Amino acid sequence: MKKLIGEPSELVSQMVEGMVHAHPEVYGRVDGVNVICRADGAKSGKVGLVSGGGSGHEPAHAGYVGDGMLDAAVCGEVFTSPTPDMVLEGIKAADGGNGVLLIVKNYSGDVMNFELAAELAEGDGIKVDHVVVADDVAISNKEDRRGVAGTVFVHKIAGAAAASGKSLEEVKAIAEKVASHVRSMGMAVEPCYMPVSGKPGFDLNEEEMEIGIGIHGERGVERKPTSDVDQIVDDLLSHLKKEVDPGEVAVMVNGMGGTPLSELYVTYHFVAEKLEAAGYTLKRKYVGNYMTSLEMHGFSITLLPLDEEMTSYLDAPSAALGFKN
Amino acid sequence: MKKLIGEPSELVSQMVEGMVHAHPEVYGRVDGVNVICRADGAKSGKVGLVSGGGSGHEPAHAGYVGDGMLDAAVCGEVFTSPTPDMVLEGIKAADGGNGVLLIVKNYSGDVMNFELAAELAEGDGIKVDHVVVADDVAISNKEDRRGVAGTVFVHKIAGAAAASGKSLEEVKAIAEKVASHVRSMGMAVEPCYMPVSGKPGFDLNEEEMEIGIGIHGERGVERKPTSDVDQIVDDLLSHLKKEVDPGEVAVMVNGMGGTPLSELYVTYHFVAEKLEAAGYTLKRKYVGNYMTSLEMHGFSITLLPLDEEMTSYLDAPSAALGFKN
Amino acid sequence: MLTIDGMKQALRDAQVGIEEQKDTLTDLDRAIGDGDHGINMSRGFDAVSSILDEEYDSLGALSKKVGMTLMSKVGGAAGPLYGSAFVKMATTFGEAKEADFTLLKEALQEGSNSIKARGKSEVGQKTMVDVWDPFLEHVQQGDDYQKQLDELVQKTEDMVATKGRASYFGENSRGTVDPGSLSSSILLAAIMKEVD
Amino acid sequence: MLTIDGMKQALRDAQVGIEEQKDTLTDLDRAIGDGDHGINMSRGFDAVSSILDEEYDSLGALSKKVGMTLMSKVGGAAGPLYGSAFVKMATTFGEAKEADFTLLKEALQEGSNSIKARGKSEVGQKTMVDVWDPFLEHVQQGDDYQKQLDELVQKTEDMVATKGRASYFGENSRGTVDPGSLSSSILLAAIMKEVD
Ligand SMILES: Nc1ncnc2c1ncn2[C@@H]1O[C@H](COP(=O)(O)OP(=O)(O)O)[C@@H](O)[C@H]1O
Ligand SMILES: Nc1ncnc2c1ncn2[C@@H]1O[C@H](COP(=O)(O)OP(=O)(O)O)[C@@H](O)[C@H]1O
Ligand SMILES: [Mg+2]
Ligand SMILES: [Mg+2]
Ligand SMILES: [Mg+2]
Ligand SMILES: [Mg+2]
Repeated sequence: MKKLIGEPSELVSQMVEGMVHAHPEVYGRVDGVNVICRADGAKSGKVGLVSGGGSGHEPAHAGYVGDGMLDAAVCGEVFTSPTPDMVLEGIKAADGGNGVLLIVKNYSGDVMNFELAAELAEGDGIKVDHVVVADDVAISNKEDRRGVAGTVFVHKIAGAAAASGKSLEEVKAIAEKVASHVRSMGMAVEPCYMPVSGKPGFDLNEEEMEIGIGIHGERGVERKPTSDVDQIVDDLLSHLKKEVDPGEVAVMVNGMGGTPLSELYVTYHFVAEKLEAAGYTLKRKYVGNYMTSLEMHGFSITLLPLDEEMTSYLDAPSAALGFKN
Repeated sequence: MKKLIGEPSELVSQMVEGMVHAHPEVYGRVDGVNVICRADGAKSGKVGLVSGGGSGHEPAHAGYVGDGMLDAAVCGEVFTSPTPDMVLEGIKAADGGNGVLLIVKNYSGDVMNFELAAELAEGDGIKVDHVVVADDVAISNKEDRRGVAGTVFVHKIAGAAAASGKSLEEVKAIAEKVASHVRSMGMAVEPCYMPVSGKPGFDLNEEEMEIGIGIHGERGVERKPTSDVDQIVDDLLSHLKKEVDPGEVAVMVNGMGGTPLSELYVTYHFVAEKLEAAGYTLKRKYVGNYMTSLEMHGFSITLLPLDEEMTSYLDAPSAALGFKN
Repeated sequence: MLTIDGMKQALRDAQVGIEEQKDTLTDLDRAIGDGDHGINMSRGFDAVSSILDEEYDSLGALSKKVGMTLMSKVGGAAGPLYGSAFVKMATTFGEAKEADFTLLKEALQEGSNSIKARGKSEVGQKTMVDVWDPFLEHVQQGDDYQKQLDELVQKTEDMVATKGRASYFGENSRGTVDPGSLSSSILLAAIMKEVD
Repeated sequence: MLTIDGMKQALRDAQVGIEEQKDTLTDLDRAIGDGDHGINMSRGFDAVSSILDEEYDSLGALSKKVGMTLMSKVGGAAGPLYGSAFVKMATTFGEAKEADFTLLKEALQEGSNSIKARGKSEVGQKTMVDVWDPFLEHVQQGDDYQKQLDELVQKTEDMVATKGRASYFGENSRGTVDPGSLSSSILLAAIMKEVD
């Protein structure tokens, strides 16, 4: 395991410092905690949007902080949900007096820590609600599904709704609409390595790959012999097509962090070809690293069925470095 | 070696197809060749800008095609200079009647192929000139220096100059000013793998890293035991500081393709700290994947001393997907 | 009798135990989770050990501080679960400066319930609940606590997870001990040792 | 006498030779370059072999077509170098339908000069020039061409590169044969075989 880091326990705070130093026009930092907020502070009257989770998913979530998307991102230790006190700082930094919506990926840890923070914030007189994203179709039981790359669409669309002046209830409603329709599935040919322990998330030999991975170095739900990306795309799409009907969709081919962009575009080439042949219209397309898992080599495909409202929010301006519009 | 690709010999054309399909509002493709041009075609009266080289450096170079930057990118086979006939197609696609400037990275192959293309284009009555970028201080002999991540600053600044209506001579002059001042140096802890042969660019054991790598999987000029990124940054900066004096600079921490963004920001954190302590003012900062080497895990640091003119061109608008401004 | 100093000693022992088993906890979590449980617990109990030099008026005050510390240092799923367990125990302990077996057991039972409530979990899902709940249901003063706990931990090996990250592996989660059950047994054993 | 058919045969043999040595060429380039020389040459000679079924009026016409094909298929540094060598040879061959040893040698010498001009390179820099130039300077009809070429290739092993990618390695470029010199020897041997 080789990491380009200093002291592993300082990784997250050094990363956050680096981000804020590099982009002071976009980012501020809540003093003393690993919480990134907007450089210009909470916007008075606007519903605040907070997301976060473990670190290691960059550009998620700090990359989505900026005018038109999130107001704060809470950066936990690598692959470890942030604690309630940290999330509370994020909520305070995002609060513009009109309530705060938390966008939470569906993991026991994240849900519990964000809920605890919401309770603390309510105690401080801040109106808080939350939406849970569970888009990973690799898990068959819907309640247990993980929140993965589809979360970025929730950020973008809810962010644009909040920026347009919608109320907390309205922003929550559109966020839930996205969350309930978006579907993703991922795979990897190489694992990622945990910075503190130095260990890979799983061991794979040269001829194997993992299908249905999570974004925390977890093994997939199935291990298979490696194959052309053409067939891998067939495999992932066969699951996604069961839950998203043909029609107008936004598609995202998301890199897991260690995947060359060339491979993502080759992958996208096959995704587009197959989806169009199956009657889908790719109305919006996103190819790149959006929700990663350190240096994992792999990708995920996300589909979001679109209507007018979601499309216009997707297209709305955004100053977030990870989703410039 | 595990690659997320289909037939290796189709890699570049499938990637190009994927890019154009995903971003039809930005990209067009010259029929039948791996050349990406602007969706809206050459801009009449504007000096055309063409770059390119071997593929495998994505987002370079297609990611820099767009209003305010390049007009065409010529995508050779992976790590192999494109051929003169391909470059000629790029020149034709970029020609708005006021001459075309080629931005060439300093490799025998690139220089020869682009020069041959320029000769062919002149034969077709197109005014062509070129600038060679040789920013890699890992090579001591200046004439032999490779063109690496600093090339992106040449694209951006020359692109903005061309967009502002400057003549071929003027655009070339500013491009040469950037090229003559920009300096870079890179390193890697893991090699990349050639898609056709499946072989790594070099073999490293668990305790080694390469200092002074190129962007084609080449070994570095020095092999060392791995260390904290803190010390690695010291090492690279010691070379760069010899050639760039303290003052106002643009700095780029560029990922080699397989480096997590978290590591790039930790790296940047140390770069910024050390440069500021040494009297440099980081006027503009760029952190991300700009000029990669497939899935290589490593980074490069680029410094460009800034004046008013270069700064304003760096800040000028750009629609290029790899450098949105 | 469990005194304030006894509780402090238990927490110090727990820290040592966690540190010793850090890699095992991480490896278990690596197999059926995300490989951070040892790291999370070690960070949390490190922080706990640094608050033990302070003075506390009551078992309640100490437990509350431990709970808040775990909550804000462990992160992940284990943080809020262990954190709320101690916060809940604090309510039961109240102003008491020491606890007999009955009071301790009652406090731990409240802690266990709080874990189930916060985690929306129950016995049989291959989580730390499978140690806390049956242990507290059956334990009698003077039992071989360690043996009982070891057996409960071992029993999770053959379970299929339906809560937490291990549930993503479905049938494949069988065959590995739940990491949270092991860290729970370390903690509970350390506390029980001090009550006798 | 080298006839048009002889030249075609030479190019077919060169293709076979390149294919056989593809991995060696790539490995040499991997050691002191970027690991694509075998791939580039194989792609180029594949394309060349597919234009050999056409009819050509002269050695010049054939050579020109071969040069253009290599130029547009090989890429990298080798593409323009081999390409311009054949284009230049075409000028020397002109309308001739066959070439004796003297004409062939003259054409190859022009090709060699064109490589040096295009590559701004000279003898001693550990490139293909170290095969072309000395070979054509000394070769006499009836010599053991293969042996001479092999020796020249071998001599590049001990050189330090000052042109092309291998120059980045400085002193470390010593100890590996230059890949371009090996591909050159394959090509030149195949052509020389047909003139006798
Ligand atoms: N909903 C839950 N209820 C009870 N215990 C849980 C629950 N979710 C997880 N756990 C426990 O937490 C342990 C994992 O903790 P940890 O690895 O620190 O957090 P994370 O799973 O967020 O990485 C599991 O082994 C399990 O015992
Ligand atoms: N300037 C030059 N002059 C002569 N020969 C050169 C020059 N540059 C490279 N070569 C030859 O080309 C070979 C490398 O070709 P190839 O690997 O196909 O291209 P690239 O170096 O662009 O990857 C070298 O082994 C060397 O013999
Ligand atoms: Mg975790
Ligand atoms: Mg090459
Ligand atoms: Mg865990
Ligand atoms: Mg090469």
